[in-house]
Amino acid sequence: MRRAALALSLIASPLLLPAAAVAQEPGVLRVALNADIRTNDPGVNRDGNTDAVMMHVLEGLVGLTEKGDVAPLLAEKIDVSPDGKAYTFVLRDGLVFHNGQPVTAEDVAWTWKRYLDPATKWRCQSEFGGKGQTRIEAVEVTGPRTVVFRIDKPTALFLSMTARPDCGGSAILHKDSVDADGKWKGPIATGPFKFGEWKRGQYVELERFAGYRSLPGPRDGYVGGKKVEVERVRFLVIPDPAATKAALLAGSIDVAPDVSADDLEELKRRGDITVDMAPTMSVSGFLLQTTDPLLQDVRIRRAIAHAIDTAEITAGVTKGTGTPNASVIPVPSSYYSAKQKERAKADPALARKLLAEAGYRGQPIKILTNKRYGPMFDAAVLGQAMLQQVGVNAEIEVLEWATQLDRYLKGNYQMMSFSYSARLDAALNFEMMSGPKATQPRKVWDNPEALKLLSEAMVSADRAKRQERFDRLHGMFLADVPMLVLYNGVDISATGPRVKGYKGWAAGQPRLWGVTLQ
Amino acid sequence: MRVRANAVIGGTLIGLLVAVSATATFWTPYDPLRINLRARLRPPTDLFWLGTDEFGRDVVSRLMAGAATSALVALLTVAAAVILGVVIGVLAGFVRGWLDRVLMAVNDTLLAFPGILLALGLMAVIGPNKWGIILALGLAYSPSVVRVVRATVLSVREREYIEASRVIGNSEVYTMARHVLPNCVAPIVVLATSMFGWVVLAESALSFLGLGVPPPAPTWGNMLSAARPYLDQAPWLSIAPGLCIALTLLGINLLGDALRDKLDPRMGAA
Amino acid sequence: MTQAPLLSVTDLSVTAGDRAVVDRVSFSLQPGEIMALVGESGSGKTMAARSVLDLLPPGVRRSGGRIVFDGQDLSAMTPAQMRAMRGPGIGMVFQEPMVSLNPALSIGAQLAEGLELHRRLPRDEVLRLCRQMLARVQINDPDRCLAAFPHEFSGGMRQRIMLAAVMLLQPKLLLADEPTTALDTLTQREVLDLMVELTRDNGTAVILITHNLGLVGRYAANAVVMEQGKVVEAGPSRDILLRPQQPYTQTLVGALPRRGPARPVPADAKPIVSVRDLEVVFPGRKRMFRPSHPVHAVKGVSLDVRPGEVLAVVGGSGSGKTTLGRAILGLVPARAGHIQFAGTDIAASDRAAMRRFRLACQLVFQDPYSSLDPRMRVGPIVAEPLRHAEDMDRRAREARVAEVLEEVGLAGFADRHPHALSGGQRQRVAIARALVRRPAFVVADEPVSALDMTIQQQVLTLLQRLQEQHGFACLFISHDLAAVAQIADRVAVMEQGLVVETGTRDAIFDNPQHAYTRALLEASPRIEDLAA
Amino acid sequence: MLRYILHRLLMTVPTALLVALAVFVLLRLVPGDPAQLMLGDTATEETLAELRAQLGLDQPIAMQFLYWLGNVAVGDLGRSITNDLPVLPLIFDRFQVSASIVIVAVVLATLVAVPAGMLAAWRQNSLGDLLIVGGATMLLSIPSFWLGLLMLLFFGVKLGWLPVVGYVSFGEDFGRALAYVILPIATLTLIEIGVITRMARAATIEVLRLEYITHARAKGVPEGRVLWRHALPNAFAPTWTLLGLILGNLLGGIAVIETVFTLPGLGRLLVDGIFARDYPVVQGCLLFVAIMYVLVNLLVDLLYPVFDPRVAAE
Repeated sequence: MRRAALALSLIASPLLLPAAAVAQEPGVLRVALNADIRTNDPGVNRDGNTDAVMMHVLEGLVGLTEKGDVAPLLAEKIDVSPDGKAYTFVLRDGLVFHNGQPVTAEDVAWTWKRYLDPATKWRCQSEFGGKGQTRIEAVEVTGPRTVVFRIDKPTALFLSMTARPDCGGSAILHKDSVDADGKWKGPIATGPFKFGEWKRGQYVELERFAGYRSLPGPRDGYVGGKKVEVERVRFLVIPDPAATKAALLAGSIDVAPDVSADDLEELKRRGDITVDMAPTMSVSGFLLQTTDPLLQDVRIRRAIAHAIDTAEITAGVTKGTGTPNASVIPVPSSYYSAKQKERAKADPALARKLLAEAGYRGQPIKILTNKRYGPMFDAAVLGQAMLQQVGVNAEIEVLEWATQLDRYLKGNYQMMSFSYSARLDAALNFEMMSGPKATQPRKVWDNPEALKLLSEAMVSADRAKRQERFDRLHGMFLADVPMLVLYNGVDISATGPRVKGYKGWAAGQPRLWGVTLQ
Repeated sequence: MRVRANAVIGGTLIGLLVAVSATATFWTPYDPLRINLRARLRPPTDLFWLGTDEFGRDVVSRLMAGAATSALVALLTVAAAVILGVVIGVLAGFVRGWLDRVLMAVNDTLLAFPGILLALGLMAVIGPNKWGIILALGLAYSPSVVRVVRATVLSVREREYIEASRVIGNSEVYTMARHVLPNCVAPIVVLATSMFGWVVLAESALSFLGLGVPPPAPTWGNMLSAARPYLDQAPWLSIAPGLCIALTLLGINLLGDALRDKLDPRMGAA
Repeated sequence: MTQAPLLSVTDLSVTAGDRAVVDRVSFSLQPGEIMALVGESGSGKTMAARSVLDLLPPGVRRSGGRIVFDGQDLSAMTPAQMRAMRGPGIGMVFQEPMVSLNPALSIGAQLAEGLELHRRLPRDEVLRLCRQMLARVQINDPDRCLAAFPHEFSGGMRQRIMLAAVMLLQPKLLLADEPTTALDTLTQREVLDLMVELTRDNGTAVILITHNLGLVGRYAANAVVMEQGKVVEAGPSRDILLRPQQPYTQTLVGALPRRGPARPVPADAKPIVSVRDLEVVFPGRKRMFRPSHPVHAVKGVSLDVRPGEVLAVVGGSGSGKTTLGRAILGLVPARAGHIQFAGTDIAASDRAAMRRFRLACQLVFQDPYSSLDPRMRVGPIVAEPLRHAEDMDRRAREARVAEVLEEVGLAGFADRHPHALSGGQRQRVAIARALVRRPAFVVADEPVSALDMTIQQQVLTLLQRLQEQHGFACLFISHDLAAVAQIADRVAVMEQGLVVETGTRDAIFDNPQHAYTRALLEASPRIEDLAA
Repeated sequence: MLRYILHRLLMTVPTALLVALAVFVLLRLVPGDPAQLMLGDTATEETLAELRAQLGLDQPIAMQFLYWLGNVAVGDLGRSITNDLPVLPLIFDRFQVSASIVIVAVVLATLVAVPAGMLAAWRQNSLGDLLIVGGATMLLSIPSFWLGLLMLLFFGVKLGWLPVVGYVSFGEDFGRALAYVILPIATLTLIEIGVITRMARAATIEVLRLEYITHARAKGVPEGRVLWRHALPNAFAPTWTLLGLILGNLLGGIAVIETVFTLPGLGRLLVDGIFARDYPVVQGCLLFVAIMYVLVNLLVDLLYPVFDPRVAAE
């Protein structure tokens, strides 16, 4: 009690002492990471944090731009054959690996041979091995800086696939990254940082790569100018968001790449913390199980769509930072057209009418959610309140994340607050949730007509034709309501007083080039 | 003197808890689940005595409802642990032999088992609700009851009145039920009292790790864990439930002390 | 008596809370004198003695009076002066040998402590003195003893060590608070004789606090009798014991068991319980990888108990007498031997016969505090054995309980809990419980040894009266020869698991054959000796 | 003596086996698996099956158990699924962190609590006793994580005296390591002080009533020495058992404290392992914790005769 009173008086005290300098090493940029990285082997056993760190070290032939499009990175020039089955890459001149060796076409061929070998356990091996969109039939070295990739059938997605951060950006590696037996040693790549000391469970350090040859121009996604202004970057593993915030306020870290919207106000108020917001390409909303005895009636699903006020829920969950969006195509995407902005109106009266028509008699509807991801939980709580207001007997069931994921993959739910991670192409956004439920229970939208439209959009490289297909798909999506998309996430990053030039972006991952320390 | 002071302060605190819990079942100032996004994180005012939380829900109402849930969970958990512990402890202590050894081996296993995993596993089987927590914590705490009961049984069975019961010609089962069990009541009551406190604490710790009674139903533990991000911004959110837990525990501990002193007068005022 | 007294206590009052436990007590003591402070529990004798050392338990304090020791007023002393007085000035020996030595410290450390504190002698001198003193109190191997811990010694040995520790400092006054109550008769004798020798050698005066009038007669020149905090009579021990003036003292002396005329017992009556070659072995604690050490408690005992007689089994602690009683009732498994009840053999395998036997037998325990279920009321406790009396209906049972309670003088106590009763009352409840089924055979295991003198007499008389009234046979187990003399028809003497002598009471007491019997009789103090 | 230790150690085998089996079954009962978690919303049926096969999760559970048990028998606890590290070194690594904090905290708490408890017992029912018991009861009643949070807020954020997150091992940089563990140790110490003080007080009260204390006083032993030399060894014996229990329980991981202070300890390894369904890590941790628990209690029992010679180790 005594203790609490003490704390109360302290917290209420207007006098906030400035954080003392706790072991601030000059030239070291300290960045929070909510979990340790898994490996430093590109695209093998990875997660979001692994990608976040490794994309500072790795570079592939192509990379993602700020808007999620594909652009050359190590390649200077890319030629596609008219039948869409041969891609010719020409490497930029003067590129060197972290060990000082020049980057050659042979290295590209060696790297890709390793990736395509199932023994490497490269996560994207199946994408290029025939099970996915396409199959790479050959990687041919045609000159010291020229490589030709031959694929079995044309696809609009080949380049974006190779740029995927979760594939390690299909980064080009030096042979010495593995030992004589082919066992992984550590990344010798071409990125602006070298992989430094890794204390498992504590921190990962990256060191500035002096020999890095940056592309010209300003910062642009994972391509563009990458000028490193600090000697070292240390990613500190801090699993707890509250602790991360505390660390930032105390000056124990410089960058918190992903802070909660809840803290926005407080951080802004302080003055010494810089907050940056960037819309991301993740897609959040409620999944509605169309095979559920109750929800298979489209009128009930539409009633739910009309009962929930997308704008208000977005404002509530993202604390005013997010943009409401009912389309599976995220707002930052170049395919986000005017048509995609359409959404069901919040109309409680209409919702009640639809419910009555469907003969709804107060059967409970369970919304699954979890506490690991605060926004999912918040959306569920708010959604429940809105549904209850139109007379839907909505209940919340909070599951542990692994359990909820299991239910998602098995399609075992009525309603679920869920979030899809960013996809690299608008077609993939539709692909992630559409498919036959009989064989793929995790799929949300099982509409044969939509699937046909989608497969056309997957192959075609014609932008206008694709846009038209996407717009038609969105219309059907709104009519079917297999999912109620609410908003795209916002990446809120906060930086301490020493940091200048940090900027978040649609991928939601930190970029520590172009960042200076004072 | 001290016994009385302990009993009075402890009794008052626990009485308050019971009264608040009872009141909360039919009345709270506001609906504890009612969301009002326009009134998020309001500091304490005369409208909301302890302010509002991140969804604009009234903290006083949630604390009251939470008291009811916390008390219920703790009570049922203690009941579960005691019932389980008494059955096994009496069996082990009275029958002895290989059954005792097997039961104690299982008991030691449970003792070495983290409550978290138990909670997770049981919630997976039973469903993520308070029954899962109750069963998990009940199972996690029963080994200590088993130990106390077994030790008491072993000591009581050496008393002469147990022998007297045999001399009279009473059967072992009757002797156990009539003479051994009733004499284990006092230590069990003392243990159960402190266990009530542990359970409140354990439930809040589980909530803190994301495994407690699932929200939105309020418990002090999950309110406290939900309040963590606002520790600085809305301190009342974490101080109020933390204080409630601390005061309840204080009450329980004082009451437990008073009870212990009463049952074992050597500890109390001479 | 012109010499100045060593200790004079004037108008000493001690209160616990607002209750006076010692009320204006005065007595004095000459150097070298042995004085007995006599009284029953609650008489305030211990508190009076402890006031001298200012070692009252928390909550109890001295509220008045003067204590002058060796010319100094103790009540005016500072705590430091008082501490300097304790040990070399006044020493104290305690009742319970099991808890009066610190279990965590070696004997050597505890012996040396007082010398180091008060005499500041060099280490080897301290050791020499300790060794010498241990030898003096007849400890066999003083060097080993110094390194040993208290738990390695028996009660008698510990009391000797205790005595050694206190006498090392050669105090002028020794307070001995019931120093031998917890010991058996023979050991008690040895320890007290040793104490008297030691104090005589050093010229130490002794206050012997005791409830045992026998000891007073044997060891103390003067006695002070206390009752409820007050001195009721003081004077030479002989006068007090033989010619008590005050009613209370008279009651106290009158409460001493006395041998009455022998009852005629038909020598050829068929025994109701007959024990042949009974052996009891306790397995000892089993340990993995190690052989256990079995304890042979009863080694081939044969006994007959005839209907309506009281057979006393006497012996020191560890003689196996209690185990014998338990084994006869089947509470302890016998390894070998037979028990016959009313002519039929009771084998543990024959459960029906065993049960019939059980229902006809009863046991009265030594400790009235642990033999009654604390959670039950007196009525149900006494009624419980009737559960198995199938021929009685509810009313008959109630009537029987009331009748038995009346018999033991506890009519109207049926609704009390045991903790609301005194020790004597509890023992009456235990007797009522044993007799409610009108058993043919009762084993009474030290039924009075935990009680105060006057209570002892009451309970003993009650038992005697009931036995005569109902005519049950009784196996009376006791170490107290005086009680045995009062109640027994025949006596069996046990030593180390064997019955060494059996005979009629008068034969055993007047003409003991076995050396052990003689030693027992010799060690047991009797007032009659004083008169002789 | 050696036989006794051997016997006790052998006795741990069934317990350890039971723990292992229970953990194995329980873990597999919980829905969700590491493959799903690693792939998340990008999982497809094919990638899931592939990953499961890679992780050996496609085998029947009984086979998985036997296989794991076989490896454990030769001292191989497997590799973590999440970060592909061998489990045993990982556990030892994390255990060092937990152990250093727990042991220091328990020792500190004992150093404060035992004298405080004895003092309270010595002057039972005095004002000092009241204050000590009241303080201990209050400490006992404060949830550890709440106390931790308040400390973090106060010393870390408001005053900025101490770093709020991270960990440096003592071998690396003693001074900095100290700065990181002060708050968690202080939190844990405060909490444990409550428990130990009360235990020490109760035990001392018991002891002070016994006659050997009066005997010591009757020999003229000063009060300080009575407490220190005569009461402490006896009063410490039950406290020592309690310490063993506390230590045994805490070494199993102070998950909550480690979460608040973001320490890479064993408790967090276990909790993270559970959430990530990192089977080898969870199984390894629990086995380790169970064995640790038994070992600590064995050690406590072996040292018990130091305080109470009556209980000679047999």
